[in-house]
Amino acid sequence: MPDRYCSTPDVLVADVADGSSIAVAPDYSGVAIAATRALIRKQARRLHLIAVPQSGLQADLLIGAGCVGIMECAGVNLGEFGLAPRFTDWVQQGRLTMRDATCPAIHAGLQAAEKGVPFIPLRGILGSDLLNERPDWRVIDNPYQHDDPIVLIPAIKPDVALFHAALADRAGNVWVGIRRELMLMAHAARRTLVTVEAIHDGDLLTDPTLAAGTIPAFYVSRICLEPGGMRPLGFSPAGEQADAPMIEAYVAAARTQAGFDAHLAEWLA
Amino acid sequence: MPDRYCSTPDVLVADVADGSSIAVAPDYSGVAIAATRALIRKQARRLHLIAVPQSGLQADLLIGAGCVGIMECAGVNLGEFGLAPRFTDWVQQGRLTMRDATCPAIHAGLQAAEKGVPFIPLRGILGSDLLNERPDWRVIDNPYQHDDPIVLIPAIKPDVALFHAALADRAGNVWVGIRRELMLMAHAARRTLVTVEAIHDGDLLTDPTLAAGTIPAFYVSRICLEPGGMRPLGFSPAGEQADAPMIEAYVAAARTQAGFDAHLAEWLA
Amino acid sequence: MSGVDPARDGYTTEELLAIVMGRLTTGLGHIAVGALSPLPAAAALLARELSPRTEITILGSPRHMRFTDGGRELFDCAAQGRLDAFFLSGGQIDGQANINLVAIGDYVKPKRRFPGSFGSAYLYHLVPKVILFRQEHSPRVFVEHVDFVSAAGTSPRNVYRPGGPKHLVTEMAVMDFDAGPGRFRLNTVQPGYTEAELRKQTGFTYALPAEVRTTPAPTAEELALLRGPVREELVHAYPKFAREAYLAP
Amino acid sequence: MSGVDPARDGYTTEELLAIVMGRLTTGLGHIAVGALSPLPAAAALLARELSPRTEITILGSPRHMRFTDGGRELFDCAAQGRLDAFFLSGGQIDGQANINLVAIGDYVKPKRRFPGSFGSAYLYHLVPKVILFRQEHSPRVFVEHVDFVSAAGTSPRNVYRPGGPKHLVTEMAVMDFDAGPGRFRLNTVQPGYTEAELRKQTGFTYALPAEVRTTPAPTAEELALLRGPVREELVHAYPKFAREAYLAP
Repeated sequence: MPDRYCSTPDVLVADVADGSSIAVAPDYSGVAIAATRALIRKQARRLHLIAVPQSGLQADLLIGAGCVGIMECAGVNLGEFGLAPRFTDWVQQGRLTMRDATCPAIHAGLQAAEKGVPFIPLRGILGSDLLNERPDWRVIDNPYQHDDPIVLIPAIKPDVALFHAALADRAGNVWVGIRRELMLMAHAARRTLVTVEAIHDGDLLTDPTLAAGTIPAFYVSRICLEPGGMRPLGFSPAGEQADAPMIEAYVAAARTQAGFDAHLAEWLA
Repeated sequence: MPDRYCSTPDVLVADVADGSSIAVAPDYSGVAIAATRALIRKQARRLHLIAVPQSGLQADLLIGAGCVGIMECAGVNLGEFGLAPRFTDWVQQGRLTMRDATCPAIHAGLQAAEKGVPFIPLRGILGSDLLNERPDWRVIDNPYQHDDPIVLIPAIKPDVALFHAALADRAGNVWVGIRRELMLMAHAARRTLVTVEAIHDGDLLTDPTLAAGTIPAFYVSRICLEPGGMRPLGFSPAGEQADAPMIEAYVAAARTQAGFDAHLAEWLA
Repeated sequence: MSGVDPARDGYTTEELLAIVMGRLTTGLGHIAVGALSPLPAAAALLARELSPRTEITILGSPRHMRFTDGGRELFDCAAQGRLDAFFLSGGQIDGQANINLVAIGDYVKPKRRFPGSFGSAYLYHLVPKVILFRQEHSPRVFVEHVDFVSAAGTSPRNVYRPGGPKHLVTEMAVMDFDAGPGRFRLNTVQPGYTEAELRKQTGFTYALPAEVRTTPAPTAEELALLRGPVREELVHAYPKFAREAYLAP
Repeated sequence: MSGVDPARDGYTTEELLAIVMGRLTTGLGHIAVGALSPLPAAAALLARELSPRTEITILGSPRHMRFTDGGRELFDCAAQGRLDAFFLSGGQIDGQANINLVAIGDYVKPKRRFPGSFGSAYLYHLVPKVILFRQEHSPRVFVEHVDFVSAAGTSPRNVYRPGGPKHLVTEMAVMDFDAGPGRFRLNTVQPGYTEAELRKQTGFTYALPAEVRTTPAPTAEELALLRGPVREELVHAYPKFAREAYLAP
């Protein structure tokens, strides 16, 4: 295998510097939980976590473990399992710098980075207090129409895109299927780190059906084969359901920081 | 089959009104030549042809047949077969209103329409005489950086997107594989008309590999099963090569308008 | 949550709310439902049963998503005008239909933090028929002014806004929103409630119709659809909810 | 076009040009070639043979395209800084490295219409190493000022421009472009030509090196690669060209 393959998630994230901005996937897409554990193990600090556009367990784990300095997102919760306890607690204690967004603004910011342009305009948003908290979102007059204010979203260029995908081939191409937000993240980010369920024999790009859902290798920095790398979250391409008892146990434990710490220690062991 | 299926390319394009803007695919993608013949047969007039981002035989046929009023493109030629003779002649006679562009500007304009925003900024272009001929391309100061001029490209929202694709299923989903410019066209256009090589049994969207290259039916207005609908151009998803002798015969005939007219009459018969 | 309300005649509050929202969206072209919205999802599924040409999208349910262009496609779709209805909720909702999904108290160190605005700040402006839904009807939720405007109920005239709030559905009432005066007007009170009770539980003032009517009870057909095909589909989107909380057995 | 030039020692002009451009791009990360550019494509394939970590993209050749995001991806890639070299040509090229791919004469009713600007107006600004290539070296092509600027050779200081022209390769010369003064400087004359002949065929003035040298002739290794693996690959991208016009048999 070429040298972009890593033996463990710990090697995969070894170079992620404190203070890096990291784009991560939403729970319905490809969340790299095993790699998240590796970030916690290496005691990453002051991460600027960018949820694309929302996060759940992954953000809650990183926040509770003290890895996150800035949380940029359209929302954080645990889906059917309710509020994200550490996120909620840390924000309420004023321990987390929030950069609240709305879903399409995060997609648009990444698209601006993908296109190498400084901003992309977006409809809506006007009148929202989000504009007060996001001085980087500017309101200009649409040059194409008289008296038509419109919001500009600046490019979001993450240092790292981190996600879990179904397949990679030996050349380093990564198959994400319809989960195109993962491709967008890879296009926009400086470096892309991926855990995968399985290795595909052959070239993903020479099969015309697989190619349609493939991120070409030249966007991908490192890959780690890590089957189940999304557990306890579900992974729909693999038909895997979320491990509900495990998430419920997490929610119960993480109600307090002490409970979270104990749960995490056990989980990392 | 549901009612979006048409029996012939003539039915497919029957509703295309004179003066419509029509986005068409480049020769390396999915060019609907059979449907182009149908447009010529119905004597379409004053079309605003938008090449995404360039065109070849299709534009030359429509121009020579008198169907085109405005030609918006980054370029028109016949690839390895040289200049597009009717395009060249009509422009040199001042009979065609040109709206010259550069490839990424056409993609960006369609992306702006896809996002429902009035414009998208684009790097480059400054200093090009294209800006003189495109008053709709505005130069503004980047609000995020002092003294940084940048070009704005307004949204391109075609009345019609017209192309040829490999597969459609009975629900009206259309598979385009890696030819995502076709998907972009469908997202951006008001109506989308498609000819396809073959009908796929089953639902393209329930197969996770095929879904990754599929345009969902709700973007697709009409479909016509027309195997070889791209001939004499090649169609790489079907492994079909361009019919070189036929194109060479076209080039030879179309050197003059009279030669073109005779060739066309024979070809339409 | 799952029992038949004794004040009602053979249906639960959840069933009533799903049916009311289904009625409000029947006949539309494309109805989308955000993640974590089981009752709106049931409503959309019901609307599809009642008007088979209706397309529905339920975020987070692979079976009910026809998107192939990543997370942005729903939002692009809305801006293209290809989405007719969406459901939004709020930790707080005020009399001008502003919704708060962010926080109570100070933004930087709030008394209470909610998950976040998600797509609300955008979809509220672009989807023609937005239905506000919050089951709990209390002065804690329905306030005079929200602490944080995630998405604004109304906009100045010069703001491009093809969409906006049209109705509010709660366990106590169905209201209509009139963007002109920027104010809710009572449509019906839910069976079992009076307008006086409603007023007490609502922290903002609203306009009254000439005569206060009660929401028509679910029909046998509506209930049969909800308990049959809708429930069967909902299991794919909300297994936990459909199992534990949704309907009378 | 396909014979061995009698003035040259066992190689064709086409082979020389492909090898010269291959040398100029060897060792780069990602070289892209537009459609209808068989000699630049041969050059990129040669550069990959000489530096195996080099990625190449040949537009229009499915075998040499690793893109999966549609026609826009090449351009997005360039703006992301993931493209190191590209080749451009022109119906006219002037002394400030402006290129004209649109028309000679009036824009609305030109004396001669070319196909169009394609990606030039954009890639010329964003790709660090743009190599201008035009086989024909005549005053008809190399003019003092182009009639229409498809893409500008230089930009004012305040214009964001990580890329631009670096070299010009023709059948008569290899020139370097110096963005400072905005002027070409002769690097080498091609074997068989003198600087005096070159000057007569060039409609703009250019700077001269201290000593006028001749381009080193292709090595045996370069020719072997070009005639072996490069030719084999090129057939996939340019069947007609590789068959009819490319190399000595």
